[in-house]
Amino acid sequence: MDVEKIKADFPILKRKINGKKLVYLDSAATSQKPVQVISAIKEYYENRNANVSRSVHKLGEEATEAYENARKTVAKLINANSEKEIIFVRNATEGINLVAYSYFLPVAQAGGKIISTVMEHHSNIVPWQFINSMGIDLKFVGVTKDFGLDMENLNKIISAGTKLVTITHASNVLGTINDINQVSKIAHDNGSLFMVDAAQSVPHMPVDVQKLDCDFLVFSGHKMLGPTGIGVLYAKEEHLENMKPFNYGGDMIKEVGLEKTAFNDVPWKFEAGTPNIAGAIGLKAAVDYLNRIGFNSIRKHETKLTKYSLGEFSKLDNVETYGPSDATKRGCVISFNIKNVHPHDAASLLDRQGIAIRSGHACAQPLMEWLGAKAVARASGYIYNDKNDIDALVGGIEKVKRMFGV
Amino acid sequence: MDVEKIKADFPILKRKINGKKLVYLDSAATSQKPVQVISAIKEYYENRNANVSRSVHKLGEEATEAYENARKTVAKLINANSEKEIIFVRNATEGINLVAYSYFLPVAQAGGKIISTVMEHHSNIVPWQFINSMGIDLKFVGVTKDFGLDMENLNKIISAGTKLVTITHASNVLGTINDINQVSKIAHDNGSLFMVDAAQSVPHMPVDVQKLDCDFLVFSGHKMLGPTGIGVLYAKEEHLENMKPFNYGGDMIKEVGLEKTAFNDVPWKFEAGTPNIAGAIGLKAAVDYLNRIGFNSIRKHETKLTKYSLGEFSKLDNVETYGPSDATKRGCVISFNIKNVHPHDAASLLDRQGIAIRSGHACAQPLMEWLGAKAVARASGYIYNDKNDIDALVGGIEKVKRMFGV
Amino acid sequence: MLDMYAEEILERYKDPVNKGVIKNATSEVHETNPLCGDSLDIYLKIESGKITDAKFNGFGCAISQASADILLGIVKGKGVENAKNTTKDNFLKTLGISLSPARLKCALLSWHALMIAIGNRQNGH
Amino acid sequence: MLDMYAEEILERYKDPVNKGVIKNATSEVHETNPLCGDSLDIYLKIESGKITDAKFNGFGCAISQASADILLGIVKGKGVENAKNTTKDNFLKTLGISLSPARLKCALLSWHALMIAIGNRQNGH
Ligand SMILES: Cc1ncc(COP(=O)(O)O)c(C=O)c1O
Ligand SMILES: Cc1ncc(COP(=O)(O)O)c(C=O)c1O
Repeated sequence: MDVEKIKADFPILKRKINGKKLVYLDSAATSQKPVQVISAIKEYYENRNANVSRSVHKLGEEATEAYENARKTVAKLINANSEKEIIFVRNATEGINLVAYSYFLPVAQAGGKIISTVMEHHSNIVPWQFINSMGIDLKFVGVTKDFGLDMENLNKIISAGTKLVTITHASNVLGTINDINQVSKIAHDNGSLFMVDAAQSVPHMPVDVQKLDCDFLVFSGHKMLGPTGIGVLYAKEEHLENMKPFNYGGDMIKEVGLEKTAFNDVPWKFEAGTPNIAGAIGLKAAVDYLNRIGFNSIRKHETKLTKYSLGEFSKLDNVETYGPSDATKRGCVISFNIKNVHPHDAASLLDRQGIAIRSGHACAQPLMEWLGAKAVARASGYIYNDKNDIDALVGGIEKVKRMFGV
Repeated sequence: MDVEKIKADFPILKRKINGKKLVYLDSAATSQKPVQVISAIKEYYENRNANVSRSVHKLGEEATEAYENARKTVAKLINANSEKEIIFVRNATEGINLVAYSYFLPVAQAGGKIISTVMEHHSNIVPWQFINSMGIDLKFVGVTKDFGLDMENLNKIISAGTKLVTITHASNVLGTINDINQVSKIAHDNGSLFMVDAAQSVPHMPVDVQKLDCDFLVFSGHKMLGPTGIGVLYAKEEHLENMKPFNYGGDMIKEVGLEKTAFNDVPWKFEAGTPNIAGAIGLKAAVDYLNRIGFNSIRKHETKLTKYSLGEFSKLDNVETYGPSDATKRGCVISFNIKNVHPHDAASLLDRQGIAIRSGHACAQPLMEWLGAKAVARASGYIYNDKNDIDALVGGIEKVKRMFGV
Repeated sequence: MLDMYAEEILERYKDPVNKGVIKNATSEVHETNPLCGDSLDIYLKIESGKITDAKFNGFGCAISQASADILLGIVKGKGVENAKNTTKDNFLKTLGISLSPARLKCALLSWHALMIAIGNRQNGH
Repeated sequence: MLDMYAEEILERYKDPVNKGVIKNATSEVHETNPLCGDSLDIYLKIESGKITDAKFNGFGCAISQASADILLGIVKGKGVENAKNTTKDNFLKTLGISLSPARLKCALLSWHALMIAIGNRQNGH
């Protein structure tokens, strides 16, 4: 993997921030976009833009083909059984809500249990609190001292009435990569469905829904070089067939009468109204780009970068990091705190040196509470980051420490 | 308004379709995009791309500012009281569903009545059938012989228990521009809320939510030069304050605990997860472009074009058109049928001449039934269309007629 | 490959030979095309395992009407088991029209209905 | 305009003079910043319409802590009605730090809390 060559594909990395060259270490929030993705969107609007599904004219046919090709590319990426199992949504969050509304809301009054974890992003907590308010129990699996899921706890909480176990594949705060297969087995052994929040895994490693043996899986295009406004819900076809629609309107119907309406086949049954066509096409270009590098290479590169980062961080006094110490068990997400320095101040001061990191609760307040941290600073790497970026970050942190006299 | 100059801004109009120069007359389905919009998206990804709302680094601040500026531009466009009244959604369809889920689903079991019309796009019918299945009555106002809403019928149907009257501002099949103020008055006089589907009006004429006196209004970016994947729900602030959230997750919260969550202020309460940032920025560029031309000029141009089209169509034997005959009372949408020629055949044969029109039920099957037409062919114009395009269409129709011996 | 609007297709559309209703049909199937709301009825009379009569009725474009007319011409007189061998690919080859993906649905509407009518449902979708 | 991290601000952050808890406070307000989950408590002792003591406590960045410290220094000893005149703009002018929109929220957290504490709620948000 030639990071120099990759960097050259990302126009934004040439930008200067506060007079310094941009060092972008906030890819867990959103990734940057290569020229190949930006051009694919541009090319679509310049040459093929039309509404999909309903036209017989050439532009319409080309747009429809491009949109459905994107679906095929995504299906292949995660090894779905068929492209019918791919629903285009706005983002991972909407994917989770779709499952909540279409599968669980109609059965919520019958009771049962949904199990999430303390490690989740708010997107995999708050929708379930809503379903919980409609009658299903909601329980959270705890986190172990070494930043993994507490499997004993899961085994204790789970019961015959459990309808769903939903966990993040990779934590956006700790980096922890959870043992999906183990959780999947426990869920299915107890007759529960199993859902994976793959927002932080699909961009960074090979993900195979059949190997993971999950019923539902979601991720966002914008975190994997794709445009904003496009995400993916994968669901086993049998579930999609049985689920109620989510949004209602054009395109998701077969026949509409004033009294009675027949819904369209999956996946279109779940895509009401004009979809984000350019978004899907941009996502396809992103997946093509990542495929050309190869997800095994990406994972290897990031593991190396994580290992290097953890080593460099461990040399810093008064800087605490959160997450597993073994780089092979985690993603390239380093959350940390400098003693007596608020993460916002750290982030602001690093920004002055051109280094972009996240600060705050990282959309994971329950995990923050568990960590005993009100907030964290978070640096996250991707294919366009290298050791130089980590060196810049570490140098920047040292400067912050000097300013605050830490 | 200099249509030649405008045409030059749209790269796709230089394209050849089947060897002929593209004549795009399907803007009611989706509009084409000027270079100014395409560039705004490109510029964002190349220079300012970051996640919004949660970052203190420069890119994040710039992205947030650009996203919120787009909201301000949209608020100004429709004369909302404040930008808090603007929710970014995927498309008009999602806007209607948001109101259905967040306002009406929680009160559906209490009964009452929702009134839609026979003239609606499926997007303003099917969501209400869903709410209807939860306990609220659903009634449809009919259409008069001169293709207007049957006000007598509305007055008969409406009653004290009516919770919502929801109608299209401009019909995507007939072109009819409904008398919104009259409907608004009837709705409010009966204690009902009032919603406008403005998908076919906001792109084409000045729309002022305060003058229309509506409680909710929706439209889509892609029909007004903007990107796919972005739409707008306008709602009076007091309604937004009282409504339940729609999608749950990141960004729409203030504080998340495992047991209890405090939701964010409006409008963010309704925007869960990473929004379509580039979509909003592209929409702003589109609105800026349209504002530069001026909505009064646009309306004038389209009225002239409609008048010309109706005149030309009236000269064609065995071609029936649907919609008001007075161009000042309708949009530039001409639905028609050639005797003994199926609209698909007409559209396919026109496509061979480079002319893109829609054919089928136009997502308005109940209206088709009322018209006694199984399907229609539909040509729709916008700022980049002129008399030459209409002449090409009419010439094309004559050719189709010859082929079919009509 | 024939053009979609070849003389042959247009003639079939204007003057179909198998259009109509069979009053005492043994098998009747209604199919719709969600793209356009077009619908088609297929009527078969099956006697001792043989398709002795076949008609279609309904509203549709030249492609769907002409291909229905051609399809029924092919299977009329055939044994039901034999008719089941009219696979999608075979039929399209016989039709010999060059079709875009959207119009493919039009051309196959009658074929779907026929497969259902002769009990070949898994092939029918 | 001062830099966000001017010596003066950092000193205030490291050595605040108005940080702490007032046990017998007459007014107590808790405010949070949704951006970061930071929170701040404001304690006031109001006697005969005068703010005789004012303290803040909580977790926050240098900007929010220093500005809280400065703000309470301004209003301590003032009459409540007089304190109400400390408008947002006045306060920001006094602070004199150049702030980005995101960090503006940090700087104003204590001001929002104070306005609520002295019953100037409509100004507080
Ligand atoms: C009147 C009307 N309402 C709603 C819609 C739905 O718009 P969208 O598909 O962008 O949600 C359309 C466009 O197809 C329309 O013409
Ligand atoms: C683990 C995880 N899940 C879900 C999300 C939500 O993604 P989005 O905001 O794109 O819906 C994120 C990203 O913020 C995440 O890191």
